[in-house]
Amino acid sequence: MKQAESTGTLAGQKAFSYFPGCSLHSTAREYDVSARLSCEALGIELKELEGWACCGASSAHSTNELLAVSLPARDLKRAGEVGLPLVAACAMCFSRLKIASHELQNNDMRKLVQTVIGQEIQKTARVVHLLEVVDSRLDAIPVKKPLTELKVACYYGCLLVRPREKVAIDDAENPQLMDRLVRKLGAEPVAWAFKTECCGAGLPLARPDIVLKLCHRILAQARQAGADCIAVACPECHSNLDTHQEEIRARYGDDARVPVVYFTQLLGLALGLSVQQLHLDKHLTDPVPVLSSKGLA
Amino acid sequence: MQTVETITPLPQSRLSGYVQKHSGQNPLRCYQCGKCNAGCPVAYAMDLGPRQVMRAVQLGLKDHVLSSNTIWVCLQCQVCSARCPMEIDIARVMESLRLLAILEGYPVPEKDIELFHRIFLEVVRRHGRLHELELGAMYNVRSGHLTANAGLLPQLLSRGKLSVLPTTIRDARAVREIFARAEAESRKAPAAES
Amino acid sequence: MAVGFEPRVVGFLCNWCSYAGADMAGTSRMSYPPNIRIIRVPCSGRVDPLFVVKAFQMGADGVLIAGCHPGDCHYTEGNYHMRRRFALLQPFLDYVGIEKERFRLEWVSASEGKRFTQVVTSFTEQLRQLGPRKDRELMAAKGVQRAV
Amino acid sequence: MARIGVFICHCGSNIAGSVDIARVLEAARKMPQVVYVEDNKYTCSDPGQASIRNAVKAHRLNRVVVAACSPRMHEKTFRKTVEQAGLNPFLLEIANIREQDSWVHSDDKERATEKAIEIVRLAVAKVARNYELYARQISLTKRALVIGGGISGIQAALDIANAGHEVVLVEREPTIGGRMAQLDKTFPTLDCSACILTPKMVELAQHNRVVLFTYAEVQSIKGFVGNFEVEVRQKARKVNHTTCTGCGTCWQKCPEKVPSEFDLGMGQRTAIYIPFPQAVPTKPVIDTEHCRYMKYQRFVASGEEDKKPPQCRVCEKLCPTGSIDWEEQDRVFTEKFGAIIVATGYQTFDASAYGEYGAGMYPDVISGLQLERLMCASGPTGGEVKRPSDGAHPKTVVFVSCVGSRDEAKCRPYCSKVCCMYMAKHAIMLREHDPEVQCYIFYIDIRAGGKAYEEFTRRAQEEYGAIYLRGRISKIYQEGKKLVVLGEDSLIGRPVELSADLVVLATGMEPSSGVVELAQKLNISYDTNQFLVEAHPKLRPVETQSDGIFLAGACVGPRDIPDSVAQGSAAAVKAAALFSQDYITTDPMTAMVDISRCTGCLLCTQVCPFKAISTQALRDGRVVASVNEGLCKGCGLCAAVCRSKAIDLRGFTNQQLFAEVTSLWQ
Repeated sequence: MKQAESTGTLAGQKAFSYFPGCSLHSTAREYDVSARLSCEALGIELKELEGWACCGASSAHSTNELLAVSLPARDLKRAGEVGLPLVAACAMCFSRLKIASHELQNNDMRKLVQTVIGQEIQKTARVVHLLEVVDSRLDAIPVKKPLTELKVACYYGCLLVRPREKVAIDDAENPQLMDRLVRKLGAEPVAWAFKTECCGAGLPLARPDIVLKLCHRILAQARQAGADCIAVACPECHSNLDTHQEEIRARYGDDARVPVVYFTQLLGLALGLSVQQLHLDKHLTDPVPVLSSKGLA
Repeated sequence: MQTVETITPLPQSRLSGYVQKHSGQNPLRCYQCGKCNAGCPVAYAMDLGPRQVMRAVQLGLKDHVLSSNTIWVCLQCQVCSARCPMEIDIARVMESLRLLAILEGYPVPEKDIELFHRIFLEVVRRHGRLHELELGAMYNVRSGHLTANAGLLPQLLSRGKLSVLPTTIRDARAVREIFARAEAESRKAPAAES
Repeated sequence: MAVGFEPRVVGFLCNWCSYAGADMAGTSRMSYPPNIRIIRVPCSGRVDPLFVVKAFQMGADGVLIAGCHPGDCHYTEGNYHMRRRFALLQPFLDYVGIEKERFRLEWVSASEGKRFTQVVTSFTEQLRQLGPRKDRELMAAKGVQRAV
Repeated sequence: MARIGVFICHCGSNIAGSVDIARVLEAARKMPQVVYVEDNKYTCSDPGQASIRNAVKAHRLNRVVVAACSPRMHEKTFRKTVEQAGLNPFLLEIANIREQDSWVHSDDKERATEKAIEIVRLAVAKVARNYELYARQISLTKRALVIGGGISGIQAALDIANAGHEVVLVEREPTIGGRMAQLDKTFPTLDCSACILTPKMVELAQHNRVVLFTYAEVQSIKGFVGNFEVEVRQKARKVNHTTCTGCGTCWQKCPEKVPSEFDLGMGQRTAIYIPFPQAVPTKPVIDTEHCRYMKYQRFVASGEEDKKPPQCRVCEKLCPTGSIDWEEQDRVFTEKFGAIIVATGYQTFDASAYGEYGAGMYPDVISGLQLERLMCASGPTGGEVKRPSDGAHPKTVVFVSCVGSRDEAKCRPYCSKVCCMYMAKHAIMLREHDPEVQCYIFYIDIRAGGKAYEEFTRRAQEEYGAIYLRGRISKIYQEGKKLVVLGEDSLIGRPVELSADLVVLATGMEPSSGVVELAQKLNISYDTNQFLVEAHPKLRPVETQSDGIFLAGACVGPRDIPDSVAQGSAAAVKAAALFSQDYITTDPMTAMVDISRCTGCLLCTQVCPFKAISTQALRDGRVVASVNEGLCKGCGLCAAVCRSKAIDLRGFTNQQLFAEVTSLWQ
């Protein structure tokens, strides 16, 4: 089995197949919108992969291994036919797609998956994360409005940095990709220790207690590090950290709020796009006041 | 989790054989340093920590492991695997154990988590993609937590973050077939006897 | 299998491990088939492929080379050299009609009298099963006296 | 023409019981070139040996075969016997008809006898092609080189010197003393490390048979046992150590401060410095990288005059003896030695490899060796334990064991052996410094095998209140002025979260940097962890496969002080034993080159494990192989690979071995 785009630098790649993932069409619409606008401004062409289906997320791989490979395999096959590298914005989709393409290297697994999806897989696409694509052209970002004085806690979560061999785009303990970007945009990335601590993943419905506890720790650490906001690259992390702040305040008795934004929104802001264009006014924990105080909104 | 009064260690058990075969990880490499437990963000909520799961696998205590809530609470955040000094992919072991528990029909101690996964996949099977409103509503009804996260609903709807109607992809039937065949094939998978 | 066939076996044993291992089998009064003729060499790595070929030419039904276990070589790496040489020589012999089962490389340490006994016994037994060398019979039929 | 005598031993009934001696005698008599046969009840007995001597003379024998027990038993005995009879000792072969015949085939006398005849035939075929071999006697230089001036090297050097031989010690740092000099106290006796070490350092420096080269490195090594030629590079100190009195004016006045290597960054030193007050020699070196005048000169040389720093030269101005020598350059000189002792020791693992522990990121996460410096009365804080971030006295101290030990993910699978003990020592010492300190020690297993070691770790817990928690730490992070430590108590089985003022990482041992390059120069082996490899892990623990090169201390593996000292002494005895001879007798069974057949492919040089084969150019310009008999150990690898059969092994020649093979089944 061939991988259509296994080598070649990302920096030279102009067009990508785009895998938004389910969340970016609903709860994380602002991620989708800001990603598309920022990429357009950077001259990156995103062509949404036609007919993509859900990657199965943690529910598939928690309960059925084969399904967890087969669902992304269908998407990988489609992307392979398009012939462009497949860029995912959601860290979960990225992780599942990347692990699936790894598993498909195994002949037995590939045969089994071909039976399940009822199609032969001739070639698949190289899977990359949007953060990697932006990082590949870091020096070429035309910053129009530097995010001066904005202190950002870059939060990477689990799925971009673990497991090391199959997925990781950066160091698992102290990654720097997003920090580099934020610095380039004129903001100050804060040093903090919870960049890759888990937010509770897909448990907000079934075990909200766990999610609240883990998010509380992360938010408290970001605040302590002096961050004005947290930047994320994953809709699940965003949803967990942003939507439950009121409950966290109630449960743990602290009153601070930490806005959580997508890195693409910060990127767009620095590229001169507006708060409204970037849907920065759609978060439950409103980032606009802090952005205004820095003259950025 | 089953309470164990006295244990009968079965070091050469089929359980550790299954784990090795299915996950590619040799549980006998673990020397119980405890770094996994120490770093696990949800160890506090588990009846067995990841270290104890590894130990139980070493000793072949199958019921003990497969009826624990650990394998369901595990977030697959991979911190344990990333930091293990013996380079054991512990998260992968957890996954293997959970799949074995499902396959062998062990009672699930974390019913809500299992229900969530089931509904999630039902929604995806139906539309080819997730529909979050449907997931939330079905979960609340079937779990009995009728008001869970309901307070967030107006805020999410007002911000246009929840679509009322699902998007169904054009060849959703193909996805449904993938589900059917994946389930059929998985049942053929060999289980660990003990 | 030929009735009453007693294979002729040549063993090249390294002085430090395997020759001492063979001595150990004697000291422990173990027993193995008397078919083997032992030639002492300082190191298994001393065994020139030509010695092996010569032994087969002289009518050996099997050749055993025994040396120190990997990592234990008295000369650090002689056994590794032999291992590589063996990997090349065995298929060559097979090619010229000497089945690969007739040529063995084994690791026997100075304390492994028991293991030496097992190796010699199993090798002799295997050669007995294989019977006389087909290549020699073939050559004899064609009137060739000495052949590999 | 060979005249071979065959002597067959009954060994009581050991051989005669299962071998028909008469038949063997009969068969031997008919073997080619055999002119005499006899049998003896016990050939190794005095009458048996006398019988051989008489037969050699009476029958003008020039080759002897003794068919008896294994050559590993009595080859030496019978070599001496034939030598007494006036023959070269190598004109003898043993036919092993006991261990490899009568004892293993006692159930089948017929076939045992047949085999005995064959074994004798092999020996006869071989001995006919034996020729006289002579052991060579090589003179030796009775002078030892010790590489590394830690406690192990110091001990080795002192012991050799006290045995009456000259010693040169080469140390790459500006002082001897090694890691032990950095320690405050030693376990389990809590002796002050400097108090027991510095007298030895001084004794060494003042010993009239010891020459000390500090700030020097071994550059190359040639030769073999008894005759090593070693190039030593003396790094430029920019201070004339002959005239310098070590008064200290320069290092007290030097304005340039840099983090001290000796204090592991816990304190500072000047650009002209001695590493610590009791350094030996107590004479400074100039750190040319940081010295202001040297920087100035570099700017001048680079032409960037406008950016140039001030000239300084304070040391030069104040030196009462005019010992500052800006012109001094590295100097390389060659010395001859008979033996080399490698005692290059260890360095501590760099904990920054653990991102989750934040070493290098959080100032209050330090290593065990850094804590030693903070506790040491002559250290940067005068022995007051102050944490690096704000100088506060830590009250809650957490220890993390196995940092860079027992960790395959960090390529350090081994146990470093000393960390359990030094953590217990630290816990005791910290309490003694300040009774309010509470120590928490996260361990995986307490490894306290050693005299009074287990008792010591018990004391740390029972008398000094150290709390031991079984489990490895997963993460450390800063929260305000505290460090939060996430661990587990695996005995209870619950996560543990502690808020600490200071975290000490018990970093493990790894071989000193540069040891691999040194091992390659010496042609000695190292293992996957880059520790040097002993000739035998149990029976030859301080020898290497290369004669005359010995090992001592932690360069072989994690060691504590008593073991390192014992090994230093052991290596010294090996060297002294070598020097007790007036010449070295080499084994004559070495490789030899027939230069008329050598094609110069030099495959032999590649396979030789001892680098014993070099090249020589002939007068006609051809380059051929040449064997150094001092280095050759007689493995015969070269002979087996030589395509033109130009290189051969004495004692196991191609001719001899072919003769053995062809003699079979005749």
